[in-house]
Amino acid sequence: MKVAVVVFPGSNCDRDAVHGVELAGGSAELVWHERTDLGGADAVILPGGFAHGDYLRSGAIARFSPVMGAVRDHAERGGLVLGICNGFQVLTEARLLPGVLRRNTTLRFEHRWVRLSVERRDTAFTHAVPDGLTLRMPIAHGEGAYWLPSADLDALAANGQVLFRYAAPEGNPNGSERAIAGVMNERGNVCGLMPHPERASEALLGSDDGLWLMRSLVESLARARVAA
Amino acid sequence: MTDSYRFSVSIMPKEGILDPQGRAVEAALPQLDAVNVHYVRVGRRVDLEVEAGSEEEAWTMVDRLAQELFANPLIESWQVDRQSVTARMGPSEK
Amino acid sequence: MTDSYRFSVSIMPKEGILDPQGRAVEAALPQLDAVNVHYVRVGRRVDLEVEAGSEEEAWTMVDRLAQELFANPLIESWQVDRQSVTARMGPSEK
Amino acid sequence: MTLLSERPVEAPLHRRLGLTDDELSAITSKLGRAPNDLELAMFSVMWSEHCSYKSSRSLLRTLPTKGEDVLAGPGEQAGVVRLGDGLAVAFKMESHNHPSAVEPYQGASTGVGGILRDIVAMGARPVALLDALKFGWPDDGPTRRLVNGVVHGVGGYGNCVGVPTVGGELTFDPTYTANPLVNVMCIGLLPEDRIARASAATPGSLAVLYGSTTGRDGIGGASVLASANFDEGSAAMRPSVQVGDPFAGKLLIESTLELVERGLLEGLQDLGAAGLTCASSELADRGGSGMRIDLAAVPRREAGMAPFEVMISESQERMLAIVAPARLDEVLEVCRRWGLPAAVVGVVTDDGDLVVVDAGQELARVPARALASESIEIPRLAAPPARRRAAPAPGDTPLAHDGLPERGMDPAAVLEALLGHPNIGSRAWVTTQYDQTVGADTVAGCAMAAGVLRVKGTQRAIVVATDSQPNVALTDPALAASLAVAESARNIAVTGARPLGLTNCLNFGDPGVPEAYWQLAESVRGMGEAALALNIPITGGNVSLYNESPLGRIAPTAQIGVVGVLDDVANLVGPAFRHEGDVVVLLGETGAGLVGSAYERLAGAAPDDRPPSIELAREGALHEVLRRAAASHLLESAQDVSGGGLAVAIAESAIWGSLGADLVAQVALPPAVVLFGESPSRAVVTINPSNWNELARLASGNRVAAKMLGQVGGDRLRIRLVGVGATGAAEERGAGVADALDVPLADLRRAWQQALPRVMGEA
Ligand SMILES: Nc1ncnc2c1ncn2[C@@H]1O[C@H](COP(=O)(O)OP(=O)(O)O)[C@@H](O)[C@H]1O
Ligand SMILES: [Mg+2]
Repeated sequence: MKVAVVVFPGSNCDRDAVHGVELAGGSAELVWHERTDLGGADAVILPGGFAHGDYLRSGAIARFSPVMGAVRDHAERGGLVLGICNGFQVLTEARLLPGVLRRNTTLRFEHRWVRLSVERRDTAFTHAVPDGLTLRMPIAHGEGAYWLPSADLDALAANGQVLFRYAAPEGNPNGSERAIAGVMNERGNVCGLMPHPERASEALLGSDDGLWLMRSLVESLARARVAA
Repeated sequence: MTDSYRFSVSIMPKEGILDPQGRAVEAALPQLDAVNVHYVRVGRRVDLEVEAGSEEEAWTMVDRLAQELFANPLIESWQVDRQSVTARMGPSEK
Repeated sequence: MTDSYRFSVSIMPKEGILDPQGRAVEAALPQLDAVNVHYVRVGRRVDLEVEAGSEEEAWTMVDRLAQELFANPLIESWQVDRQSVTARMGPSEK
Repeated sequence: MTLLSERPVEAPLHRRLGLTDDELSAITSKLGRAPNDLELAMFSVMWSEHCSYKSSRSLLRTLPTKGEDVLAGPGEQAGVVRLGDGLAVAFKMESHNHPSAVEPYQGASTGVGGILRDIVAMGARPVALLDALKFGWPDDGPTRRLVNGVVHGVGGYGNCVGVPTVGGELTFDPTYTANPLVNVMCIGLLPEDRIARASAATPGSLAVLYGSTTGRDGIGGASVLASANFDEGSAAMRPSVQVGDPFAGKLLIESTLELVERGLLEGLQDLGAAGLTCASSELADRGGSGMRIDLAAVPRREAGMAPFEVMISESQERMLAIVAPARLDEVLEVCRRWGLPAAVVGVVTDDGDLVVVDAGQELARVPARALASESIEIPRLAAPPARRRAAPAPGDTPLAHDGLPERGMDPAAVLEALLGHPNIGSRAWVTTQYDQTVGADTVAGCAMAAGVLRVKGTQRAIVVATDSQPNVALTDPALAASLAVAESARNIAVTGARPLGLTNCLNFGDPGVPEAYWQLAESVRGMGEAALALNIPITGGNVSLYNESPLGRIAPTAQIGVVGVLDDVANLVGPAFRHEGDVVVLLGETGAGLVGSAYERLAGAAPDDRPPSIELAREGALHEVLRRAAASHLLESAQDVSGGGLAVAIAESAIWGSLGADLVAQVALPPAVVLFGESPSRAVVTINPSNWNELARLASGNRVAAKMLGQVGGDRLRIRLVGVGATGAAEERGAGVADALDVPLADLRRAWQQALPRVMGEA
C-alpha cells in the first residue's frame, strides 16, 4: 500500500505527513504538484502548509495545480483522499468537500492543542479510533473557521458527514460553525480536518492520538487490498 | 493584434454573512473618535491588465478569474470595473 | 440633522513596493490558462457609511480613517470613492 | 536617485551617504584615486556599522570562540557546532530593530526571513526560531499597534515557511518605547560534512543570482538606517520599506537545500544588508579572488533603476551562488522547478577586484578586500557614567533592610502582582500566534525555560534558550551580560542538556557617545568572561547600534542565545510539578541584591541596594549537578530561578503541573530577597523522597547547596518563612516573623494568564 503526499509550492507539512504514515505502518511518497498522476498510490494526502503562499484565499490557487486532476479522478474512483489543514482548505476550494474555511473569528493565527470528539467510528478515516476516546492534537492555522449556510449544516449532520468536532475543555478555537473540525464527502472517501494528526503521532511530542487516524487510513488500504 | 484592458475586481463578503474584520474595524473606531461610521465591510481588491483581441474577450477572462479564483461565491460577491489603462493607481492624490 | 454618506476605500500596494500576493497570483495564472493577464496587484477594499452634517465633513472623516487606520502610507496608496447609499454591493449580477 | 536626493544638496556626496571625511580619504588611499559615485555608494553601505562592525570588531575579537565541536565560528554567516551522529547545528541571532520601528509587520517578518537565509546559506535546514522582543509599556495605541504588528510579522513569516517558533523573550520597558528591539534567532540542522561555504575561490566559476527579482527595496536601509541616529521625525532617514515574501522565502529554502544536497554549488551567500555589493565582495574576498558583476543580467522588478540601486538593493529572498560552468544547467533547472528567477550575473576572476559593468561598460572597480575584510575600524572612547551602583563583591555580606519600602504588603499579593506582570506572566497571548509544532519534532515549544526539538533518527534533542538582563545592565552592563549568559545556559541545564555554543545580539546606542560605547564594551567583557567560565564557545552574533530616539537611549541589551544538546531525549526534565508527595529542593544559595529585579520594578529598592552578584564557578557547578541528576533520573522536575525569584519559579512549576506545594523557607536574608530576589545560580527541583540522599551527595560533591523546602501537593501554594525578619503587614503588627505566603493556585493561575491580555487592553 502506498500513500501519495502531494507537495504544492508552499506545502510545509508534507514531510510530517510522510512521517505520520510511516509511523502507522504505511509507506508514503512525495508527489510534486505539477505531476498529472499519483504514481500508482492507493491513497492521497493533501498536507498542511501555505500552498502558493495562500495570500489570496487559502487553497484558492492550489486547486488549479495539475495534480488536482489526478486527485479528483482518484476520488471519483472511490479512492481515499485526506486533507489536513491547508489540504482541507484545498479540498473545499476544489469542491471535493462541502463548506468554506474562513478567517478565524479571532482574526489571528491560532496554534493550540485542542481536543476532538470523533462523531463516527465507522469510516475509512476513523475506524481504528477506540470508543469514547477524544483525540488531542494541535491546530495551527489562520483560516479554519468552518462555514456553511445553516440549512446545509443540518443536512451535513443528517448525512453523517461531520467526522470531528472541537470538544471540551479547550473547545472551539476558531469560530467554526457547530464546532466542526473535520468533514467527509457523502460517499465517505474524501475527508478533511483542520487539526494535525501527523504532529500528534508520538507520545514524545505530547500526544499520539493522531496515530489512530493515520492507522485508520493505512489499515483501510490494507483491507481494500485484501478485498480486491 | 491585441489591446490592453485594465480592470479592478472588488471582492466583498456577501450581504448577511458575518464579517469579523469589519466588526474589528468598527470596534476600533471610537479610539479614533470616529463614532458616526457604520456598516464597515472589509474585502479585497485585485487590479489587473488583460491582453485581448476585444473588450468583450477581456471581460470574459476577468469574469472567469473573478468567479473561479478571486472570489468564493459561497461567501463573497464581486464586482468588476473597467479602468482606463493610464489609471494604474499611484500614490493617493489626497 | 445629519445624512448618511457611503464610501469605498481601495488600499493598494504602492508602485515600486513588492506585492507578494500579486506575484503569487500572476505566477499561478498559466495553470488557469490565463496567460494574457499582467500587472496583477492585490489590495484591500473597505466599504463604510458615514453620518455627517455635510458631504465635506464625511470626506474629511473617510480621508482620515483611510490614512490613519486602513492604509499604511509607507507602503500603500489609497483612493476613496463616493457611492450612492443604495449601492451597497449585493450578490454579483454575474 | 532616491538616496542622493534625500539629504540637503549642499553637503558633499560622501557625507550624504553617511561617510566621514576620514573614511573618504581612507577609501581614496585604498583605491589610489578618488572613488566615483557608484564606488562611493558601495563603500558607504559596506563601511556602515551594520556591515563593517567598525566600532565593535576590536571588542568582539576578545571573545572565546574556540571549542573542539565548533565547525564554523564568527565570520561565517552562522555558527556551526557538532551535534553528534554525524549531524551539526547552525545557529545565529540577528536584529531588525529599526525596520520594525518604521513598519512593524514588514520589519519583523523580513527580520525572520533574513536570519532564515543565514542558516540556509550554511546548507542547513532551519528547524527552529526564537524571537526576543522589547517594547515600551503597551498601554497606548501606538505601542500596542507595534506589539501586534511585530508579533503578527514574526508569525506571518515563520508560520508560512513552516519553521516552528519554540522560544523567545518578551520584555516591556519605557526605554524601548520609540526604539523597539526585534532580535530573531534561527537554528538549522545539517550533516557535519556538508557545510556550505561563502567563498568564491575558482576563477571562471559563475555567480548565479536566484530568488526574487531586484527592486528598490531598502535602498539606503543598510547605510542610512543602521548607521544614522534614528529619528521618527525625519522622513529622510526612512528607507523604502523592504517587504517580505514568505512564499518566495519557502521556495528559496527548498531550492537552496536541493542545490546544496546535490553538491551543485562551490560557494553560497544570502543577500542581506548591502545586497549584491556585500554578497559579491565577501564571496570574492573569502575566496581570495575577484568578481565581475554585469548589472544588465540582474533580473529586475522595476524599470529605470540606477546602477547603485541595483548594487545595494535589499530586495528580500535572494541568494548568490558560485557555480562551476559545467553545473550551470542543473542549477538553473532546480530554480525553474521551484519557480524562482535565476540568472548568471557575474564571473569569478583572479585579480582581486570587484568590477561592476553595465552593457560592456565598466562602472566600478574596487578591491573586494577593501570593501569587506579590510574595511576601516574606528577606535571609540569608553567612559562609565558619573553615578552608578556597584555590584557587591562575591560573598559580600547582605544588606540589612528588608527591601520592601512600602508598607502593608502581603507576600501572596506581591507574588500575584509579579505573576500578573507583563514581563513575567504567561506568554500565550504571543505564542499561540506562532506555529510551534510544524516539523513534528517539537518536544517543548514556547512554554518551558527552553525549546526542545528531537532529532529524527537519533536519540538526541536540540535545546535552545535566549535571555537578557536590560534592567541590571542599566546599573552594570558587564554583570548583566554575565547574568544573561548564565541564565540562558541554566535554561539549557535544567532540561538535562549541555550547551554547545552561544550566539548573541548586542543592542546599544550611539558608539560615538563614550557612555554608550562603555556599555557596549562592558557587555562584551561580561559576556566573554561568562562564556569562557561556563566553557561555551561564542560562534557568532550581531551588533545593532544607534538604538536611540529623541526619548533617549535604550537600556543596554545583550541578547544571549544558547544552543545545547540532550544526548538522550528520554532524560529530558520538564519544569512542571508531577506527583503529590515529591520533595521540593532548592539547589544553590540565595544572594543579596534586588536592583534590576522585577520586584524592584514593583516595590522599589533601598538606595544603597545593588544587583545580585554572580560567581561563575558556582553557576557552572549547578549546571553540572543538574545534568548529572537528570542523567541518573533523580529529577521529577527542574526549573531555573530567574525573573520574579524563587516564589515565581515555584509558582510556575505549580501552575504548569496543576499541583500546589507546602513549603518552608529559612530567612537568613530579608524575606523579600528570599522570595523575590533574582540572584543567579539557583534551580528548584522536585524528586521522589527516596532520591534525596543521592541528590544531596551529588550536590555536596560539587559544592552546591541543596535545601529541602517541602512537598508537592494540594491546590494551594504555601511558603512559611522561619527565622528573623518580617515584611509588610507582619512588621506593622510588630511580629518578629514574616507572614506566610499562602494562596490558592487558581488565583495565581488567573493572575499569570491575564498578564498580557490585560496590558494589551483585551481583558
Ligand atoms: N516573544 C516570544 N516568542 C516566543 N516564545 C517566547 C517569547 N517570549 C517568551 N517566550 C517563551 O515563554 C517562556 C517564558 O519566557 P521567560 O519568562 O523569558 O522564561 P525564562 O525566564 O525561563 O527565560 C519561555 O519558554 C520563552 O521561550
Ligand atoms: Mg527569560
